[in-house]
Amino acid sequence: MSVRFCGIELAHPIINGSGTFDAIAARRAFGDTLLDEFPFAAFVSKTVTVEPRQGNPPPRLWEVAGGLINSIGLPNKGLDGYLAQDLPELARLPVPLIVNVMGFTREEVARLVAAFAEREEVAALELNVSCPNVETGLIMGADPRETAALVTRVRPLTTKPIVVKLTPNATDPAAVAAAAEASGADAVSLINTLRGMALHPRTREPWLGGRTGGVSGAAVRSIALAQVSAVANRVAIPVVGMGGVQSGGDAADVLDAGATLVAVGTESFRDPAAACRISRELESLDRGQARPPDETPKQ
Amino acid sequence: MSVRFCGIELAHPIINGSGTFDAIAARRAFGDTLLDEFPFAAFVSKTVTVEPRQGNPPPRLWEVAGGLINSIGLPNKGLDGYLAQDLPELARLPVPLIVNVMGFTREEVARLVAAFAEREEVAALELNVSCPNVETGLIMGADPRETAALVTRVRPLTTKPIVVKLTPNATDPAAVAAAAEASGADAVSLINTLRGMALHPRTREPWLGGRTGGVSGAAVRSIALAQVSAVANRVAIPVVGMGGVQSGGDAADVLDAGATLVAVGTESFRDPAAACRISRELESLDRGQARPPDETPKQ
Amino acid sequence: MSADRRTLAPFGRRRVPIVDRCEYGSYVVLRCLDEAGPAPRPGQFYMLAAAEAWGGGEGERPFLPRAFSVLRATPESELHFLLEAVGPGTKRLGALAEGEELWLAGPFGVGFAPPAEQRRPLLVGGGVGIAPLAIWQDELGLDATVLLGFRDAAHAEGAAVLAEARLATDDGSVGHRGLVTDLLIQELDHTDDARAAVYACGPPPMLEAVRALCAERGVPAQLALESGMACGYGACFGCVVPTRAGYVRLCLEGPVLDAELLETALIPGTGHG
Amino acid sequence: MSADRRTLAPFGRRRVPIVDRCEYGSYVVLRCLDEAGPAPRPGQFYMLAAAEAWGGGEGERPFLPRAFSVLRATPESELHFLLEAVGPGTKRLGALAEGEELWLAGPFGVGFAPPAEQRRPLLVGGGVGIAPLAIWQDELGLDATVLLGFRDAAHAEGAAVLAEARLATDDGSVGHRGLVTDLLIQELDHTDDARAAVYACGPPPMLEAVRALCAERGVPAQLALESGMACGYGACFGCVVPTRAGYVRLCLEGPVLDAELLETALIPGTGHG
Ligand SMILES: Cc1cc2nc3c(=O)[nH]c(=O)nc-3n(C[C@H](O)[C@H](O)[C@H](O)COP(=O)(O)OP(=O)(O)OC[C@H]3O[C@@H](n4cnc5c(N)ncnc54)[C@H](O)[C@@H]3O)c2cc1C
Ligand SMILES: Cc1cc2nc3c(=O)[nH]c(=O)nc-3n(C[C@H](O)[C@H](O)[C@H](O)COP(=O)(O)OP(=O)(O)OC[C@H]3O[C@@H](n4cnc5c(N)ncnc54)[C@H](O)[C@@H]3O)c2cc1C
Ligand SMILES: Cc1cc2nc3c(=O)[nH]c(=O)nc-3n(C[C@H](O)[C@H](O)[C@H](O)COP(=O)(O)O)c2cc1C
Ligand SMILES: Cc1cc2nc3c(=O)[nH]c(=O)nc-3n(C[C@H](O)[C@H](O)[C@H](O)COP(=O)(O)O)c2cc1C
Ligand code: FES
Ligand code: FES
Repeated sequence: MSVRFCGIELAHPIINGSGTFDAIAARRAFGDTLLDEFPFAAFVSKTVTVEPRQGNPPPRLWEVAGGLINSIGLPNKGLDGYLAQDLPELARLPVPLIVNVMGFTREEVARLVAAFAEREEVAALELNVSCPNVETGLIMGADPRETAALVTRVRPLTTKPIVVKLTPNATDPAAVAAAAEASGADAVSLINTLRGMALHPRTREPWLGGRTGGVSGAAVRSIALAQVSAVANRVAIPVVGMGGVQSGGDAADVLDAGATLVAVGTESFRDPAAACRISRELESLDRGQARPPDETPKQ
Repeated sequence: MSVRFCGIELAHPIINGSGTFDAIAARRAFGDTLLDEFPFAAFVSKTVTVEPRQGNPPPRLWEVAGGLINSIGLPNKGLDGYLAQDLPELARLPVPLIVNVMGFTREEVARLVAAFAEREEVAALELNVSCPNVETGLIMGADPRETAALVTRVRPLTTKPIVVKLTPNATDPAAVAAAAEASGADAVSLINTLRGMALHPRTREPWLGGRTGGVSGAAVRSIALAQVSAVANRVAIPVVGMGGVQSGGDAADVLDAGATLVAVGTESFRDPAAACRISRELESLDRGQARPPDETPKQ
Repeated sequence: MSADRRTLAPFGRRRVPIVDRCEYGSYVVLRCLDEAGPAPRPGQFYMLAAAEAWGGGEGERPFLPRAFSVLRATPESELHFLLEAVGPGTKRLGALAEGEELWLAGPFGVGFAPPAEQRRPLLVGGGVGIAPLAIWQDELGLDATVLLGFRDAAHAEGAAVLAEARLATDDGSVGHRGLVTDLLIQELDHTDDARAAVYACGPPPMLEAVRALCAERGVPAQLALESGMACGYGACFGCVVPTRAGYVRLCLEGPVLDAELLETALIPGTGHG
Repeated sequence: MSADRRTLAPFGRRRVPIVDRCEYGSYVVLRCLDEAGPAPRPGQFYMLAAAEAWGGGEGERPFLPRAFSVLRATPESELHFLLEAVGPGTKRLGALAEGEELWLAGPFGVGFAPPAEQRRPLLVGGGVGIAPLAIWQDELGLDATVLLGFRDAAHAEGAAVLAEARLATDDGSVGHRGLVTDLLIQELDHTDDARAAVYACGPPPMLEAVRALCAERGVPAQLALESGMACGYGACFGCVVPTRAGYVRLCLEGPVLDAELLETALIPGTGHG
């Protein structure tokens, strides 16, 4: 099941979704056996911003049918804190590290990319473009031109693979993916969470401290699959597919829709070792053979 | 619970989502008791197009976590067939009739609107703008300019209320709603289904005859609520909110998010009389009192 | 015998108790008490869901109710259903115990039409598709010849829900080794084609074989088909099957269709899982 | 007595059988056999889900596992949990019968710290919040004074899971009529503040009253808090509570927090439903 992704050799195609597994915290809860049985073939760290962020006020979670809404608000130690405290710890994980970054202007993103450009602990960078560019007011990852301008700006700063993480809250994610590809991105990943909302059962005000949040989990699985398929049909660069993956069968769907890697997010909340199970199930599916003999394999 | 919507007096705020209840078929299955206990305060008919359509090849359904994907493909008898066969039957329903129409060009939509412009059986028109304009290639309802041009074209053709049914597969549904309002729409309705996909468990090709389809049901509830809220905060015209409503509590959420009416779709498949139950539950919630005394009601 | 093929359903769904559950080899028979409902016609079906814990199974499903032919209806307002666990919905329903409850809507669709005079009914069933033949046999009486096919002995135990059936199994463990259509050919060979009327329900390849066979011989046949259904009462347009007259909603115009209406009984999305 | 406040959890979740279920008034105690797991520390918690039919309830929930303080751990690897049905998750768990199974992950979080020498432990619990006090009493022994508050007599039956508790009920049906904090004030009035250490778990308004009271008197207090949790092991950042040191993940730094760390124990999104 080993797979090559942007020149990086991975033991299997299952990684984590950014922000859905904190390897440092998990080691505090589970101890070092976590490292022996590390569930992901590469580790994607939670979004890092230039400045430290405390994140959104609680409540941050709301359970929905087959999923949840989160308004975590990207808490993180900021670039300096990440470099000083998190990076050394994450570098000790037994798998390649992908650092996910977000900026509120192109220059902020450039600063983040530059900071990791030469770090040998870092295998690749993922750009979280689900937020508005405060200069243009446009969601960076919802508009092909914004995305192109961003990738064009940061591409020259590093030779490391750049993965653009697309937002699903867009009219045409495939057009955004194509713009990222044309501007030099090495891969795209999707989907991030879908905008959702819940009201407080009593006060009738928004329940979440952040008012709205992002929906993930089984509920978004078929929406994610449609977007992964549309994107994979449009671009030649590899795709990291995610959204509601809970089983090896779900992962196989994402791969057959055209993805090279599959990320597991919310399911790790339900089962901390979900990714181990999912890659085991995927392997046992023996996907080549499952095809009827009269059918030529999809590319 | 009676409510006024675009000048139409309705007994309660629960109507059906277009294409999720066929009153003519239901009368064949349930007989005339259907009319005595008619569940909706207004009836929205399935999308009518200029030409007859047989719809997409089966399979047309795929069940997902908390919902389903459909690729029905808008089967209908076409404008002439609708006028001759369906309209007289639907006119006999005990509630106002809203006719939902869709065209593949602005002129087609204009033709449909003109055809109903003077029909006294028709209380209002709903424009389904979830499809691409074949002339521009843009999804009519995903782009504010397209929507504005369409509403501007058809507005002069009728004095009946025009409801624009927005697509959720758009970067900024509230901007589209604002464009519709500015061009003379009397109301907007949302959400239509979210694009989704499933693979055939064995062949790994798309399961649905239409390859992709639209996701509805509980799975989309919180996504719908976020969009209804965003739209209602942006426009002054009334909003018909829908998406995954299964209970009076869900309907109350949609109303508290700013909608004037609530439409029930997929839940009617699980329970043919769901809308009766939902309006009963809504009534018993006694929503005014539920608010804590120290809180001023939301507008 | 009533010639009416459709009993109207009460509007809405109703919550009914399971009064008995028993197993016949690979199958489960659920009996429930439907006091508020009318007597269904043979071939009609109901939409069923467990009243509690419907969902949260494999892939967070089931969500929609599931369609089931009525196996038998008693004068005491009992409705019986025959189930085989093939996925999350049938697994959950099959696990229901006496005293638990169902959501039930129906009866829906049109049932079998009585044979024309002089025609002898031949009932041909495969697997769980034997269900509607039981209630049809109850009405037709024992003149009707019953031919049933199963995969193996565990499935063939289901034959106990009908009387005096001739059996075929794929593995020869019970009755004829081979297909139930072999038995049908034998029967038809011994009958004047002008005196036979075939009623069939079973997996799509079996129905297609029956359809082709009857078309060739000019024997009228009625086929009880399946297709994926969301609502059961014409609301969703999801259950269409292609016919010579275009797509028809199986829940409204079927599930029993005249074989002549079909070019093929192989309906996309059914029985190919 | 072990001074370690955190037992590490085996990585992943495990499927464990329910070996007993019984009711104490409004509460259910589930006992399960966790042979693969270590002994938890008092105050730690587990994430639980029913192994079958988790979901499909009210609003198609539950989806995520639910957090429960361990009520008691036996040398035979039994874990006990005390539940009150307040929503779809607790309803489903409370309906599990002996022989059915749970998905269980944990133990998670940090438990209670032993009292400083010379300090007498006062355990103060409200409602279902009495759960972690039972295992803490098991360890501290009967020197610990236990004060419990309940809504009414049906809830007060839960007090049977601890030994020798003084009770208060809102309606006066059992014990003192009023709040458990009334009892705490009495106790503290009879104790030198320098010799008391308070351990509390219960609804947010009760915890806030305990916090304010202890702050005023300079009595050290540890509060076992609740907040909405998705994962229980620090993965989601969803369970944060505001403290003087900023937001902390309650599943990682708690659920037991030193009262001093808090400006208030009224955590948004908990206990206000
Ligand atoms: C009129 C009628 C009468 C019937 N009578 C009977 C009867 O008497 N007894 C009986 O046992 N059955 C009967 N059926 C069939 C029964 O309704 C189905 O077996 C049942 O719906 C299966 O549900 P499930 O959840 O167990 O399986 P599902 O998982 O829904 O699987 C059923 C098939 O659907 C496909 N599938 C797989 N995953 C999905 C998905 N995510 N969404 C949608 N489809 C999927 C596969 O091809 C699979 O084989 C009848 C059907 C009809 C239409
Ligand atoms: C560390 C810890 C230990 C605990 N120990 C125990 C224990 O020992 N015993 C015990 O009984 N409980 C305990 N709890 C509380 C228990 O976890 C909750 O009561 C449980 O999660 C409720 O789940 P539910 O599905 O029954 O209710 P939910 O419906 O999830 O309701 C719980 C609250 O969440 C809110 N809510 C309503 N709808 C939603 C929604 N859609 N999504 C999210 N929130 C919603 C409401 O405010 C409601 O009151 C503990 C919690 C924590 C964090
Ligand atoms: C609690 C939570 C926190 C998340 N944080 C981040 C984040 O910091 N950066 C990011 O790019 N995506 C973040 N995501 C999105 C996930 O990486 C993933 O794209 C999404 O959850 C869909 O996958 P899933 O359905 O498997 O969870 C977060 C998702 C969740 C549920
Ligand atoms: C089977 C099906 C058919 C539909 N057909 C139409 C249609 O013809 N025209 C339309 O505007 N919306 C159509 N819709 C969308 C619904 O009206 C509604 O917007 C959507 O289903 C969300 O509501 P729900 O979650 O309550 O179903 C259809 C939805 C379903 C599930
Ligand atoms: S099942 Fe919905 S129309 Fe037939
Ligand atoms: S519950 Fe997920 S971080 Fe605490």
